[in-house]
Amino acid sequence: MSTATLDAAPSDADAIESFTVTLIIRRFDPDVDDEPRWQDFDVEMFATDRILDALHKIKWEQDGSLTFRRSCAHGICGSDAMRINGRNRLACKTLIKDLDISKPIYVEAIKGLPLEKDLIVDMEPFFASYREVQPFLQARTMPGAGKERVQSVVDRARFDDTTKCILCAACTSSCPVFWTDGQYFGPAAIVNAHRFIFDSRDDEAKVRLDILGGKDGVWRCRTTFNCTEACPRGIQVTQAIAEVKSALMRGTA
Amino acid sequence: MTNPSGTSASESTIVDGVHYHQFDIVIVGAGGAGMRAAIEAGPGAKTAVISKLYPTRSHTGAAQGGMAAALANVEEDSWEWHTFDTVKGGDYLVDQDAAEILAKEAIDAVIDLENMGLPFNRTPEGKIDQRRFGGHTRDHGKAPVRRACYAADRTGHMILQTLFQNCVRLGINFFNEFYVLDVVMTEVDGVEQPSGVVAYELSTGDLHVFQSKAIIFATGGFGKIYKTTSNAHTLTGDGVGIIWRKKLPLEDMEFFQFHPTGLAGLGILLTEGARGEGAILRNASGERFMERYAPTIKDLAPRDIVARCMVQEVAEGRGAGPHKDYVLLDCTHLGAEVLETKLPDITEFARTYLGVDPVVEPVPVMPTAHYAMGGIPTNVAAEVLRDNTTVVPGLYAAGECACVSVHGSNRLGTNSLLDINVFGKRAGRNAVEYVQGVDFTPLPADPTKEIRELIAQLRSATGTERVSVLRKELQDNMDRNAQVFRTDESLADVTEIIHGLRERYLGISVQDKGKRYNTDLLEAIELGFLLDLAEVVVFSARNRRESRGGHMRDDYPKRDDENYMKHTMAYLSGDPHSANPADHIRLDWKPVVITRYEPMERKY
Amino acid sequence: MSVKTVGTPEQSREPELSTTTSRRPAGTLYRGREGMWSWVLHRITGVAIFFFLLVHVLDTALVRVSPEAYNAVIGTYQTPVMGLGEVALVGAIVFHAFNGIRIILIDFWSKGTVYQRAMFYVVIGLWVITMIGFVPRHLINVFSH
Amino acid sequence: MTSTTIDSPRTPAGSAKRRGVNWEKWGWVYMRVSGVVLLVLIFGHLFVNLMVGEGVKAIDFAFVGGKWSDPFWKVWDTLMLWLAMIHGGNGMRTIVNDYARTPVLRKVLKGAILASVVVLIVLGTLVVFTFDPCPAVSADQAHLLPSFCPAP
Ligand SMILES: Cc1cc2nc3c(=O)[nH]c(=O)nc-3n(C[C@H](O)[C@H](O)[C@H](O)COP(=O)(O)OP(=O)(O)OC[C@H]3O[C@@H](n4cnc5c(N)ncnc54)[C@H](O)[C@@H]3O)c2cc1C
Ligand code: HEM
Ligand code: SF4
Ligand code: F3S
Ligand code: FES
Repeated sequence: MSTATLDAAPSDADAIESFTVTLIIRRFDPDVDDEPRWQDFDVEMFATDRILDALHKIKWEQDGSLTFRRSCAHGICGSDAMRINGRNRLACKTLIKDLDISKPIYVEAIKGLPLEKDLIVDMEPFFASYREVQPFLQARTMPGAGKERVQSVVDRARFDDTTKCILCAACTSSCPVFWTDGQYFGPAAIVNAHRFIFDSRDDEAKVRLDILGGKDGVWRCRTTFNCTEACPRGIQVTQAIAEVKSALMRGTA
Repeated sequence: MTNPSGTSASESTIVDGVHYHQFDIVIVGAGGAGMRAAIEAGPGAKTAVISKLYPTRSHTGAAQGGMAAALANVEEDSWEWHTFDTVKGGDYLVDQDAAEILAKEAIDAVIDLENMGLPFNRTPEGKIDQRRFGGHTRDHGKAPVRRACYAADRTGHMILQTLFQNCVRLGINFFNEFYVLDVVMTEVDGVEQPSGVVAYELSTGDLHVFQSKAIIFATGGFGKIYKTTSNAHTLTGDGVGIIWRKKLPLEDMEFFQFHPTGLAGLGILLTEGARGEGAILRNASGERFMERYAPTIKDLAPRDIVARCMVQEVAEGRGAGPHKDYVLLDCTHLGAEVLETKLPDITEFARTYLGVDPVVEPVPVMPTAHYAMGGIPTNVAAEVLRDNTTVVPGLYAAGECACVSVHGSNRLGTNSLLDINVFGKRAGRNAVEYVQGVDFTPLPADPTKEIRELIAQLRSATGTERVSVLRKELQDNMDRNAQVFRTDESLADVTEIIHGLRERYLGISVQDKGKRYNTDLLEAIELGFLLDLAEVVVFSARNRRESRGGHMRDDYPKRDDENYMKHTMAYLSGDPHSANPADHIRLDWKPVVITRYEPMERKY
Repeated sequence: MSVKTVGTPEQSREPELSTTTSRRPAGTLYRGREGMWSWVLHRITGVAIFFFLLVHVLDTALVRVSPEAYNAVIGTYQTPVMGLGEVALVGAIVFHAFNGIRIILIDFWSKGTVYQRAMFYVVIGLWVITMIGFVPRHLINVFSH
Repeated sequence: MTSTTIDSPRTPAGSAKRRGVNWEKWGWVYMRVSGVVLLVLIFGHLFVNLMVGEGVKAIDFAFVGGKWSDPFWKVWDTLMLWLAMIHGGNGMRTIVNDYARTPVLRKVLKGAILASVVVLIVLGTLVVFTFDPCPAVSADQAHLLPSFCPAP
């Protein structure tokens, strides 16, 4: 009675087929390597396993020095954005069954941010851009003490999409413009500015628009849509950028 | 790079390779509780927030369903009812003075968040919308009430983001990817007093000492003692473990909550908000079995009850699936519209991880280890207790790592997001007040000695045991023996296993010998905390020979108020490696604070 | 603007070009979709047209030198090799022009971002049609004497 | 009052608030407006020059002279010249901004683009407007001129 726990995925556990999957991981340890190198690993996986499970298996069973970030394991903390088979994704949201395992799976760090070790990059430049767009509510008036601000359902829906961002950087590090010199604010910062520019409770849209209207702001976006395709939260990133551009053109949100 | 994410630089000195910093207040943990405290503390005192994760990676972001507050925006409600529900939900082991504070200050806590910018869902009049949640009722149990304020099914995400945004606004000093491994105690007039913390910087492997007047622990839970859990890989109970090793007590550790609706086999959570919106649990034959167990509020009964009923259904052969080992959460009648707008994330989880579309099919679910009711005992001012009444001056705890106790033996859904906001705020505010009147406690001669030795020993160890193997054995056995149902026998089994694992732990080695980003090393340290805490959980559970809330003893199925209407207090009292836990864990009791509601039988 | 750092050397500056040749130890080629590839083409064609335009203005300016000089240069445009070059040039201009309209629609039409992928295939379709109209006719002109 | 009456943010990134014309924005708008007009102009140009009659084979001094004796084509070609050079020049500037690594290289390349655009616009405009379809040429070249030129 006390053991009614599940040991495997619910469907036919005994009959589940496992596969040998080859992962080719781009490793880099700055203390040892001059430049990154690719290393192969074979792991036994189930179709419903995630790439994160594969990385864990490698770390836990083969090579403890393999280094990557992770926490929640279900796509809400934004720790494990990486380039898997040439595309930015979250390792914990990429299932083996959705990849072609007849070929090796290439896993490497996201690009455009300084590589620190294996799959870990320095996120600081990314968060610096985020901080620069003033990602916090700025309202000039206060509601009465102990009262909420009123916001209509429609006004609330206006910026719903961009509130989903988990700051994983999959978008920014997939953007060819960001790769060029790392100076572009990048889609994630714009998404987080959008979240406030279009919030009816906020009064400082103008300030953020001024920031994003500058040299390294939205005008650098070349609508390549890599960000939108990469976003694990399904945010319509390019659409949000377009809305910021059009707000800038009209001079108001 | 001493201040990787902060906005104002902080100075530090380096002595013998160890960095020394000085802050009035140090907050350990940047989840909801930690950042809520920081928002309170930052403007009033020189504050640092130290977190092993980037703040937005904290597991508060995983919370889905909502945050309770009797706003009465959509129907009549009052904080008294909320207090009662909390007390009853916790099977009367709740300290009622604390529960009253929780329910009363809930309203301000929600308004605070809204004012800070949190995008709550709105009613047609533009007010904060509210939904139903398990165990929250009108008029002392008459019918479910809409009390949970929510933002779709990503309330925790929005809370975490909003708090972080406001920390950015305030220019809070963050030390991200710094693992706090120890709290430094200095003896002042014969009493141990905290004087700082020791942290390990992940990116460099350097040690840092943060000298401070006040320390707030907000390190979250320790669900990783279990295998099937809704908790993140990083929820290894470091904070609770540190306090334990300092020979300070832990309270009510036997009470762990199992959330009814984890994705079967995976443990990923599907919010109770789904049932709040009308989803129904069914067994293999399609029967709405909760009608049998809790006729009044059915699927919206508190979690301990629902989880138990589910396990019982499965045990009695009414489980669904090829192995009859799960039940089904049926959302199909809610319609695509409700699922996509109010429950979009969980809809996606089911699709992504099980390949099941909740719009057309019921989703396989089973209980998953979810929330630690127990933890570091504090009073309502969030001050850490040394025994049943004495506070440790300057030491605070809030959030899931703390035990106030507002959750008693079973937390109500949405009360934890509330807890972190109410008591996070209290911790921050009280710490500011405290530091204004005191000087820094001097650091001892070599504050990093123990940690340096621990790390050096792990790095050079040549044992053959692997961290991952031990951890897996621990988690499997905890699931098997100390989950929803426990017996003396199962707990005795797992006690022995844990002892064995603790011995083998001495023979582990880590493969990564480097200094930079050595997550291998940290996983080893985290396992040490998990083993310590699992032992306390099991030992406390074995000692409570009754069933109450989240603690269900098959061999003692009844609640026993006569003998056990009291909190467990566990103390580390001897050599932690002695084979019999009784030789190094001392258990004591602490009375429950009862103000208005006399314990009654818990019926829904 | 404060603390933005420039990336490390190993990050690809122009990944679609620099990483195609070797898969190791450089990173893999980013597998962007229609949006990315249309941009790569748009950029390449834009540059190509610009350089052609520089030359084209200069050669046309020869009309101010003398009819003979102009005709001599323009004559080279009529050789078969240059004829093929003109096909490439027109191909580039036509793609750049149609894709330019696609970009403009993405920017200004509220549904633009939703249909960007479909519009890319429309661009390709229109490009093919235009080239079918142009190439045979032009090559006949070039190769007939 | 709740704790949310916290002080206003660190200095509102005032530095980003440069008054005056926002060149990035107008550059962006210009690319789109000129693009649409250029589509018409260039397709017209290509059609007349490459598709009508014998196409590229028909182009010679006389053909050009014939076109530019008509003010309509003068305006057409001049407009095309200006719009395309500025469009292309601005596009090239974007690309240089993206890829040029050092500030010096950036300056040099952008200077070169600006110079070539200015020179070619001036040159091209002068050519179109000072063009004489019937220049004085030696008799043996007279057949190169448009047919409407008076015989020398
Ligand atoms: C899936 C899920 C859904 C939930 N849904 C709800 C809900 O709908 N309503 C509700 O009320 N509650 C819910 N809960 C419970 C609630 O979310 C958590 O209890 C609460 O968020 C805990 O917050 P916290 O701030 O205490 O800890 P966390 O958010 O877990 O933060 C812990 C912090 O401590 C840091 N830390 C840990 N160890 C160290 C160390 N050694 N050194 C430095 N830093 C360290 C971490 O980096 C992190 O920043 C849910 C929980 C889960 C798992
Ligand atoms: C035929 C009609 C044309 C149209 C509709 C058009 C449209 C556009 C548009 C909309 C852009 C902006 C792209 C962006 O912001 O992402 C652009 C960029 C560019 N165009 Fe054109 N254009 C045309 C002709 C030309 C010509 C004649 C030239 C060369 C002189 C040219 C060279 C460029 C260059 C170099 C870029 C920059 C590309 C980049 O930044 O990636 N274009 N064009
Ligand atoms: S917009 Fe999407 S991809 Fe970008 S950081 Fe946010 S969640 Fe990640
Ligand atoms: S990938 Fe980059 S170019 Fe624009 S559409 Fe996205 S920001
Ligand atoms: S581990 Fe949290 S997003 Fe993947």
